[in-house]
Amino acid sequence: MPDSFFTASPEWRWWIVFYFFVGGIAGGAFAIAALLRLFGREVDRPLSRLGYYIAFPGSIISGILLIADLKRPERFWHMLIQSETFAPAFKWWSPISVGSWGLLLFGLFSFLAFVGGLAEVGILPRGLQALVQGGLGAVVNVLGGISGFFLAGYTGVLLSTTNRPLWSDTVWLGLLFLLSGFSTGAALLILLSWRQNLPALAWLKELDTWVLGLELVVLIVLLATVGMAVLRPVLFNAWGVLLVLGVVLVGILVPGLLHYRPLLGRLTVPGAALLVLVGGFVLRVVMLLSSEAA
Amino acid sequence: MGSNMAENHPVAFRWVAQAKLNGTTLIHVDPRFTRTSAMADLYVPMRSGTDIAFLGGLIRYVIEHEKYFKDYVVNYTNAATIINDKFQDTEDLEGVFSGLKEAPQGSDQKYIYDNATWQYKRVQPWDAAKAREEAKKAATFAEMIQKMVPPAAEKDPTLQHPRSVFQLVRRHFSRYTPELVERITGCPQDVFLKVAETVTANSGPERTTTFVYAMGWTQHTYGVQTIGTTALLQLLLGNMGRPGGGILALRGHATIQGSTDVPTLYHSIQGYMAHPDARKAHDTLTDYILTETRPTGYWANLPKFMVSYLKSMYGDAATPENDFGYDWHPKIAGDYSHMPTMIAMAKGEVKGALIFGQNPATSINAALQRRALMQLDWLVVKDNFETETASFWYASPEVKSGQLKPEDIKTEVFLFPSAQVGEVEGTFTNTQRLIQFHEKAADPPGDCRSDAWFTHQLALRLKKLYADSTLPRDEGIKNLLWDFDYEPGTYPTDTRIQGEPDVLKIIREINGYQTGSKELLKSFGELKDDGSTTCASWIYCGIYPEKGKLLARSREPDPDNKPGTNLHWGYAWPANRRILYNRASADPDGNPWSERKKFIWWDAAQKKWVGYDVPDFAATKAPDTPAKPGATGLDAHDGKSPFIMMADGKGWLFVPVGLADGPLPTHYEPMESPVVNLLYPKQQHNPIAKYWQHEENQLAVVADPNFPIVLTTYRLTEHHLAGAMTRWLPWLAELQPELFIEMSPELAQEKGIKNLDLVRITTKRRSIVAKALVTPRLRPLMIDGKVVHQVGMPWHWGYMGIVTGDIVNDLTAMVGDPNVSIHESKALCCNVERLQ
Amino acid sequence: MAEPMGFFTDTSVCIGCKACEVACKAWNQLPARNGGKVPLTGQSYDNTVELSGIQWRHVKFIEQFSPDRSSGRWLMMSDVCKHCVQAGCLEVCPTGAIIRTEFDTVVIQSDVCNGCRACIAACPFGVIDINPETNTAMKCTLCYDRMQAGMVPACAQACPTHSIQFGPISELRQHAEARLAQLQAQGVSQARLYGHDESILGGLNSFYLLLDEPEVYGLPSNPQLPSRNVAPSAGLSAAGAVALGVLGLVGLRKQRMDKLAAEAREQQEGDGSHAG
Amino acid sequence: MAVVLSRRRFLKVGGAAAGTAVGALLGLGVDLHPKQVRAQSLRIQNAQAFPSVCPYCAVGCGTLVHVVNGQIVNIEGNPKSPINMGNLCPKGAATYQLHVNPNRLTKVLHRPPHGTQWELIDLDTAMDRVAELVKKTRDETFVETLPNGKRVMHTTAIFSLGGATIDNEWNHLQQKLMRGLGIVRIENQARI
Repeated sequence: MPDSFFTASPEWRWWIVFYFFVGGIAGGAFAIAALLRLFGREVDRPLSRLGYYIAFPGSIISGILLIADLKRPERFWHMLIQSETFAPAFKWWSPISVGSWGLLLFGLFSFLAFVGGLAEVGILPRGLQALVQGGLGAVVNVLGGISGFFLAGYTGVLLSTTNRPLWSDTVWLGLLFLLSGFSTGAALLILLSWRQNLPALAWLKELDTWVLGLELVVLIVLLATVGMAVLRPVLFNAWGVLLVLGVVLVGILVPGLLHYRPLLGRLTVPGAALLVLVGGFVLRVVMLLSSEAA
Repeated sequence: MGSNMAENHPVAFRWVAQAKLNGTTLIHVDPRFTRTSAMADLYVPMRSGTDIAFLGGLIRYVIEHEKYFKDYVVNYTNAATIINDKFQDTEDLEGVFSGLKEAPQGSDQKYIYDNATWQYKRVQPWDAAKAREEAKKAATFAEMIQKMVPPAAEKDPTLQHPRSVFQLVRRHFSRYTPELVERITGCPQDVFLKVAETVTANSGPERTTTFVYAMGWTQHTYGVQTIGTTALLQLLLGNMGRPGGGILALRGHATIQGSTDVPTLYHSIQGYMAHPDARKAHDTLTDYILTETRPTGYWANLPKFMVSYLKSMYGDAATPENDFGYDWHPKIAGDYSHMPTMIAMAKGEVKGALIFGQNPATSINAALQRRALMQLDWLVVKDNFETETASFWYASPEVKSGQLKPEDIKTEVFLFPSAQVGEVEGTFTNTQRLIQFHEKAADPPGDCRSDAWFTHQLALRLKKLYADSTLPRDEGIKNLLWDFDYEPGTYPTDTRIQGEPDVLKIIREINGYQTGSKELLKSFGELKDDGSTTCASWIYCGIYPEKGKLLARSREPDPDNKPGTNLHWGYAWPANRRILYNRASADPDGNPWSERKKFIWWDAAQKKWVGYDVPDFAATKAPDTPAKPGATGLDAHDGKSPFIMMADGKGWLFVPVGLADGPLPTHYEPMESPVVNLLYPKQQHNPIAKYWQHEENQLAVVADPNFPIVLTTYRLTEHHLAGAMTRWLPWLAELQPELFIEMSPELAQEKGIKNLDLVRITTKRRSIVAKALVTPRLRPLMIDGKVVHQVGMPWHWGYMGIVTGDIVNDLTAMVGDPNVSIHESKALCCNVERLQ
Repeated sequence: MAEPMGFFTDTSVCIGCKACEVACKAWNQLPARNGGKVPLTGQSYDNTVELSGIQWRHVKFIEQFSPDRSSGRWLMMSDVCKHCVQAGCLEVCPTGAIIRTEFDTVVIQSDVCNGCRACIAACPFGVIDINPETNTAMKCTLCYDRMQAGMVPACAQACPTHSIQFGPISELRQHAEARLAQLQAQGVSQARLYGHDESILGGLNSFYLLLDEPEVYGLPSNPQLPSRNVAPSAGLSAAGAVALGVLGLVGLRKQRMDKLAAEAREQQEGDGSHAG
Repeated sequence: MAVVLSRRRFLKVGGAAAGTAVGALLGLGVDLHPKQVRAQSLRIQNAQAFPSVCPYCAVGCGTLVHVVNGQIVNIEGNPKSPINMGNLCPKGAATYQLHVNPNRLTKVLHRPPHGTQWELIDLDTAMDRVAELVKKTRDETFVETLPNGKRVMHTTAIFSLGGATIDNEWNHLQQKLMRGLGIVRIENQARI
């Protein structure tokens, strides 16, 4: 029996599934927004603002989900500050520790961007536009974008930094989650903006299709690196079926097909985006729960 | 053998484990592969209940291969003694000894033995009855005993005389060949021979072998004889009275030894004296003493023990003129042991019961015992938790199933909560006769009281109720000495509990004191038969030699556990001796048999016995001391007779008196058996086994096709007995939460049973349900060419507690060993089927 | 700094009595699972199933018999936290609740732990779990409190057969090697030590003498630290992030180029019309 | 100390595991070096220890009962006892729970004849009632002589059962009182 089967389950279940899903979307959406903001044009600003609008609430929800999952939620701050000495608590080789700081930073930058975005459309004082524009805006976008990528990807690294079946038997999970976060972030942006026919939509669709392709490749590589001894007990069951149907078929192949063949007519674009979101969610479900069940 | 030591006495097993690390070979003979077997160098499977056949095979091996310890056998056993010409062996009478006769009407036995033909052949004829008449005329007890001394027994030290014990034993066991052992027990011959070789190679001057047993040997209709077989074997091998030798009984309760010594048992009074009995010549104190005293050997002192006991009962009212109150003392007139008492109770003959820390509602043929409890007018239960016995009237299966209604049960029930060991001070006697004092650490909660409190308070009330009686029948209780209250001003102040008796006063009475001065006695050697000493239990005398010095409270272990006898930790009766008959650890001349096995030896310079233990011998009696012809007591023995309690000072291979069912052990089948007795086809069972007739107590016939499987019951490490002390404890409940039945994969397959399936187990009495635990640790055995399956069930469950389950004793039968009325729950016949 | 202390569990003398389990619960005041009311597992005599937040010692039972019973063993082993010299739990714990003590043991401070459960997933032996009463991760402390008072841990004190031995690691290693040699001399060729040297996680401060492969006892043959995956996993992710950024930029650039081209075409056309 | 250092040093060269070591050096705030955290408070720090004996089987293991403010806080094996040297079996190790257990009875319960449930009864009242019942049954069933003329002075209508888990002192009182009253059905677990 592979060594990873002698371990105990941390019971990371639905709170974490949702957190990984939401965190991936929020991080991916901000990363896209930052790319657009930094390298796009002025016409792309609405789409990047939408990214900010997704990212900040996403970070808040992520924090809430993460805290809710703690067995002692009132001690969530122990992640950041040592309860005895009140010195900062940081271990760069502990993904949870790093992730906590990453989420905090992402929350900060996405908040700034969120405020900046609201200022751009006049809901908040115009002066705050500087948060997303110009030099300061660049800083916010660069740092926020990096933390967004981080948030989307570290969750997979976190799972790999264990001794659990599947998770620790591969090093590709971080990349897979990063791609999935990016694609679901893109999908949500598409879903929320397709009626507006924004100029960057085509880019976004194209990008999403590419990422989906990459995701499929990475998933296959991941499964190959895991090996049969682990796959058999973990995925040669209903979870495996769900992975193939829910992630590969519904989440990757069908949206990919829709990208080239508008089979759903007017609803092809949102339909494909919705399927990508479903696939991204199912990916988290399968990757977490199949291991927990093993 | 007969013990699952690692499971039931794990901490005693610590020493076995240590011995193993030092190279000792451990053999486990058992029907089941248990946690003890797992530790053994050799596991030996056998059919439950065939221990005598196995041990008899070893005896034959030892004799035929001349592996016996000749010096020891000739000098220390009765091997050389010549037996009466009229004695006939089972080999002559197809399975019974001479002297078998029909039991009186209404008895629980079909037959009984008259042991007249089993006696030693005397050098001259002796008329015991006439001697007794002469003795009655004596002025003192000492003179009386003197007149009862019989002539010496005939002997042949060459052991060649055909009527010598040695030759009788040899002939008796001559058919217990390895082939027969295999046919009867199912143990393969090669395995048996490996045991025989190991045991014999490991016995002699340099080495000793010990046998450890528990209920696996005793709970049979020939339990006493099983232990007797081992005694015979160990005497032949020279393993008695020596360090690392002996036969170790692993007893099951904290003070089961103490409650046998200080007997809450019907058949004996203090210090292993027989209870006065209307069926014996016990009419007067003189009769009692004449009947019970062995004139030679240490038991010659019985008059002193008895008179001192009567003084402890009746105090100043006990005088030489009134036979020290002997007439007030009750006499028994039948078997009042547990099982017949419950039968009598079921018949309505017992009206009230006081039950302390025991649980008959889950005991042998439990449904019958519960039915008996319902016939009581009143029942008092005292326990820590609500037991099955306390709650039978609403929680038993009979009531739960609607068969009976609480309204129809007349019994008035009291349930008194008990204090626990940490809340009481007192002594326990452990399985090695070691008496240890435990301190009171805290008050018990609520109305919880010590059991001593209860009995003391009950006694005070009853004394008061009878104070004014003038009836002769009430003299006993009126004169009963009851002086256990604390002296004024000495009652402990750090407790809220009032009315406890003074434990030290109780121990004072057990230990004994000079009647006049109340000065504590230092040893039983000080006892007198004239009433000048008061002592409840002669064997405990010396435990409290002076005020402030209770030896049970000694807590000074040997430094580095050397020599390891730990004489200053607790107190072992008698006289703090740790190994009984330890004179046998030295050779006839008093020197150690070997340096390695040195224990007690004669120090010629000091002219006394010395060593690592208290010598169990007259302290200054030299090895070359000759026996005094015609003398009483120990003077009748020479300096080479280690077995001082025996009349001839020898270890008995052949037992002329004391056993009801024969002078030699013989293989019989259990009362329920799937096979016929291959040794004596005409005598299936112990001919004088006890059986209590009741419609709910039927037995399966021999080889009953309806009950083809051997069932044995047992205990687990994680629980205690019927579970009253463990199934209420979450920490223990979770370790073994449910009743199960262990069976081999072969049987399971045959019956279509899978692991954890619910299984119905049926005996001739009743059926119960348990979960199947299918395990290769059980195996089918080949018995005389036929496959016999065995199953096992732990009997810890009942209907009260955190974890509950069916009562395994609902399956067992009330049959008994003729010597001690123990039941037979280690070998029954049953059937199992998957519950649909 | 005190000397490193630990357990040596000699499974060859374990009688499976579970005294260690109860002594541990009694000393540490740990509850029984579901108040003691649990189902029979049917797995030999094991009904406590696993180490957990309330089960810091667990005795395993392994029945090995040939079909004809010509050979057979019933192996027993009291499992416990290994107090690894390189401890995965200690690595991943984000709060600093898990510490290494002056005895070189690994202890979870219950008042610091916030129940994130990273340590549970990180432990290669499945030792740690949440204690439902405190809702924090818990495991054997090697009786840190008793050790500080110079006492023997509760389980080792209770163990009747010296299967659980407690002491300085250096002494325990000597005992273990002597015992191994004794067993091998007796022909128990399968006997082996597990975790006594630095090959497993730098050494286990609670190590074992086993009579069979580690897997037979539910122990990983090659336990590893979770951190082994951090660098490659993070590296791949970072590369992925860069790749995504590039991909996005390429797309944007392409889009811009397309746009520019279209505009140029438009302009050209416009110019043309204007010109025309 | 030397041993510790060598073990630590191994950490640093531990190849794949170097993360831990490097982390220990670079980790902010979180110190991975061996350290003494505040002393975990010992439950029996201020307890009084009473030598006792295990109440289960007959091996007679020595125990220590720890008491703080009159309350039992812990029971464990007595390392001084030459019988068990501090060892216990699971039952012995659970003795604490035999004493401190919510399932334990603390009140006298009484079930009248034909009653359907337990009723509470005062301890003294219960004792008085039991004494009356014993006297009544004894007096009604007492036999001085058998039909064959043998004097027996007993009653066989009352059964006293138990004792093997109860102190020798109780056994003495019980058998003495019973025999004093002429009650001859006296038994305990030693029989069966």
